Amino acid sequence: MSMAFDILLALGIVFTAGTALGLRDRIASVTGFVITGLLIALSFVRLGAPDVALAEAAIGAGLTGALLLRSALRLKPAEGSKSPALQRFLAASIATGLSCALAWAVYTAPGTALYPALVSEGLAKSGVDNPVTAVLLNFRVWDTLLEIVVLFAALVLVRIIAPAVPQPEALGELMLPFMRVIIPVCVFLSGHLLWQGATVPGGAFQAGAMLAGGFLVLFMGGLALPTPRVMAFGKALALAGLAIFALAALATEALTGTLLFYPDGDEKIWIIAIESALTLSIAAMLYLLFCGMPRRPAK
Amino acid sequence: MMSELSLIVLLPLLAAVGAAAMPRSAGLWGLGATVVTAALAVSLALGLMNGGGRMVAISGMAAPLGIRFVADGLSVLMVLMTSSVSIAVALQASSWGVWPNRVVPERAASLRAGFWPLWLATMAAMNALFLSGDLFNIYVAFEILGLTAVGLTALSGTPAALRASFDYLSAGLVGSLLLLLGVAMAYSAIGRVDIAAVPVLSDLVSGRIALGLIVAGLAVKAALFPLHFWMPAAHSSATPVASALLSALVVKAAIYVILRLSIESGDAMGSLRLALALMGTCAMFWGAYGAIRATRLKLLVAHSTVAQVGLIVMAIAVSGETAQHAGFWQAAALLMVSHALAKAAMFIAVGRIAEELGHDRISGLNRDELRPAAAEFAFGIAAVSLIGLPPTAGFIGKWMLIDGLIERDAWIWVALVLTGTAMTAAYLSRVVSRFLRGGPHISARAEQPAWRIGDLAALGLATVALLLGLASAMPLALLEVTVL
Amino acid sequence: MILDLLALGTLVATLAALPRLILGPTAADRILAAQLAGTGTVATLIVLGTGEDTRGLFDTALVFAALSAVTGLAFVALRKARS
Amino acid sequence: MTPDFIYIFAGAGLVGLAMYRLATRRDMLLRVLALNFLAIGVAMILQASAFGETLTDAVPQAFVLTGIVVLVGVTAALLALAEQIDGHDDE
Amino acid sequence: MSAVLYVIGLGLMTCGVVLLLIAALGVWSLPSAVSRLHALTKADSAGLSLIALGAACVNGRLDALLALVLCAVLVALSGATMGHLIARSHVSEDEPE
Repeated sequence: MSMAFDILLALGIVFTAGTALGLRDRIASVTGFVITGLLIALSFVRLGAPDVALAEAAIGAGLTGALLLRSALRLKPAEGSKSPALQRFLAASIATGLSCALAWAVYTAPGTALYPALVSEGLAKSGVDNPVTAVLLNFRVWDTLLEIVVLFAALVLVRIIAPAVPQPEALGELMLPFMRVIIPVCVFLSGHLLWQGATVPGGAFQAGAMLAGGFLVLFMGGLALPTPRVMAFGKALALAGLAIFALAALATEALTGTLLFYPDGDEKIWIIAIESALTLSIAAMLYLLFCGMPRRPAK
Repeated sequence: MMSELSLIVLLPLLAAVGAAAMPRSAGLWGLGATVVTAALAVSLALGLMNGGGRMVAISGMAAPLGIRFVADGLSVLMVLMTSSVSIAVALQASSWGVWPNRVVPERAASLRAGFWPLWLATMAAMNALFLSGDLFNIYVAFEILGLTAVGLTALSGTPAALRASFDYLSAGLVGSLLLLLGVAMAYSAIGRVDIAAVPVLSDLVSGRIALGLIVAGLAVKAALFPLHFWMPAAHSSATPVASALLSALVVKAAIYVILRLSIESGDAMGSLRLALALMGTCAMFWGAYGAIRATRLKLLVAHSTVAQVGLIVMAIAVSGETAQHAGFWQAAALLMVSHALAKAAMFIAVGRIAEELGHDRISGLNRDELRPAAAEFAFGIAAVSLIGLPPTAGFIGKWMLIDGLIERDAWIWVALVLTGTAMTAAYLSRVVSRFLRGGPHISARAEQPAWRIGDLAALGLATVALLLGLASAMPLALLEVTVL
Repeated sequence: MILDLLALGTLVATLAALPRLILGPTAADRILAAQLAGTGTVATLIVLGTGEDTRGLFDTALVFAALSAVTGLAFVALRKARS
Repeated sequence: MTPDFIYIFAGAGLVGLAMYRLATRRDMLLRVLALNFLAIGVAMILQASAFGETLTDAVPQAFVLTGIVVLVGVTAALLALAEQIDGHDDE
Repeated sequence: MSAVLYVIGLGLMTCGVVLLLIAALGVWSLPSAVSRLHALTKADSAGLSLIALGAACVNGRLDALLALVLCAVLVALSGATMGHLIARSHVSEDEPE
């Protein structure tokens, strides 16, 4: 029975993705993308990865969806030009071949599980109980540091390109009660995810995305518009998180002699401190990526 | 205490944050970090020469679960290459103003505010990538690099640059996603993704597919023919400083990883090597053809990068059994360094020439009012190094390559390399011959253009490329250093 | 067993948004389809989570529910930008 | 048959679809969408090969999480570029 | 006691799923956008509330109850708000594409 669920979900994902990429209407494509994102998040749950499902729902479907919608509303309608039949045929055959080869290769791969034993071995000394958080914030925290740099680079790039700042229109009096509920819930959930990330699914990325979602709702409701003060504050938060992370890395090396090796016994404090800084920083970065960073902020 | 390994990554990174936070003093942050990082790189190299290669487990977690810094001769040579180019580029970029309280034109101020954070982040990402001993970590570093490199392209702000940036970023994303797909395949094949797993991968069918995908992704990033379509537009529409960095350094990151994989996998990737060698050869000719036909100087130099990337990749691909033919990959490494120096010199020189002339049309280089000056001279030396004439580093690299090929009786490849060299000489002489032409068409009132800091940067780089040939024993000795 | 069936039912309800997405005809219909899919996903998560011992999936459902409005809000708030 | 098997196919299908659209469409927004689907397909393959009956490997989960965060940054940059290019076309 | 709760819970969840399916059917087949909107927002929220309530009965844990109630409230609230906003924007839009 649950097999039927998985098959239906997998078919739904591929079909929705095909629809999203095939429709001419931009809003329809983006909406299709959002729905696919939700289904994908479900599939991650089925694959036993609730941490990833959380992130995909919050970032993949939620924030990327909002970003895409912003651009879909702003860009000129798509031109109806079609590629020549031969090109389409070639592309289709190559793509099909690639898909089949991939599926075959992964399916027949021997699949030796090397990491789980290592992870559970290191978990006791990692300072947290959630293995994903342990990997992200302890065993392979160097990846995470570089990942924040990716967001930083995206931010600098968006600042250089300086796209127009979106101007939300007034949404009427019904928005206020809605925001009164949703904003506290977002903030509460963000803190909850951050705190519980040490033991069960959750962590800095999900918490940051949640907080950014709250910011976006505020923004759509006409509050938290990118005024100079908000921008300066957001920029300071965004940069501070990365700076704190990098300085913490150097501090660990000064203390223990090894880069990002937390002092013995204090792992949890270091991880929570870094995660808290990251949550705020990620939220600010995502907000700024959505609003753009005008050289001259909006009035 | 903190080691050079972490500092050469984290210092530029922190400086990038500082430069982004304080745009007015971005130049100070940038110059300071560049100089200090270069000093750290030199001290790292000296330490390596004396004490051998180093391996550091980050977070104290051993591979394969943890990530390692691997500092051997090759990676440190790449770090040195980055530092030396970045010093010259930093010199040139300091013309946008360094001191925070000095008034500069608005355009210079905005270029400065954009350039330094991007460049410092690029430097951090490149150093992280060169030192990394983990494939997934390399993927993340590539994503930083992809974004910052696009930022450097978009810096000039023209519509053409923006369009090129979009193509660059989407092509780069496809490249890194192919890389990620390869990493995913590697994981599903053998359950680990550190570089030490590469020999294991090359023994399995699914592992070879993984390596093929990784190399395909890298080929997009390195602008290897026929996946170079995004590159000439991106490199020629950027500001000169950015072009120098993109052409000289950023493509090298991908080539470095190809070289690293080739060394690690030993003799196992037969068909992949052949494909790379063929792509490299085609790139050599296609790039040269593009350069011969180019009407603008910047486009010529950009197409020349396509050709040179082809040559280097070919040198990597033909290396075969590494144990017996260490000369091949050392030749490839040397060619990478010499190309980096020469190409950076060339782009900066072209920037200076275009600045004096107001355009960069090749047909318009026979100018009446200006005498050839330092920039032209630097371009000439760089051209000599690219062609591979003695005594430049380019010559030593090509010599080692051809020597090894002759030893293996691989005459076809020798012929191809020599033809490629002849074509390089042909398209570069289109430019150099115009510089050399003195005589009556230069009017009596012609003036020597004033010295700018860019001339110094270009000349410095070109001179280093020249001297590196004389002192090529040093990089070769460094390349011998391995991690025990 | 019943839970499996129920999960299948909620998944069908989620996927039922697709015809509306394809047919449209207006943008409002499409946003509506996304809204339906969002609710369906939350429902599916709750049903899946009922069968498990932990509360984890209910938290996931909560995150979905809180963020399901962001895209729709972006649509209504930024609609004017289309010229 | 276990769920991972089904999702491997779904992931491979997503990769193929995205590649096809990247090769046949010029529209910038659609290209961004296709790139996102490509990334999701890769993530799904990675995640599916991490699946275990008793316990899902945590390391690929961390990889996918990293990939998702990286992707939103790149997407934001691509969209900003697309909007700016579109704006220039008007003038 | 818990067996009774379990059965009640399953019953509630089944009702909820049926309601959701009806909502889906309505979105599929109703003729105009406004009628679809009304069908969706009401049946949707009601269905989800029932499912959440049922799940709380089956699961029987207090902290789960909190999350589930919050979930139902959020969906109902955002459903109502979005329904209102979309309807408003649809009326002012007047451009069936």
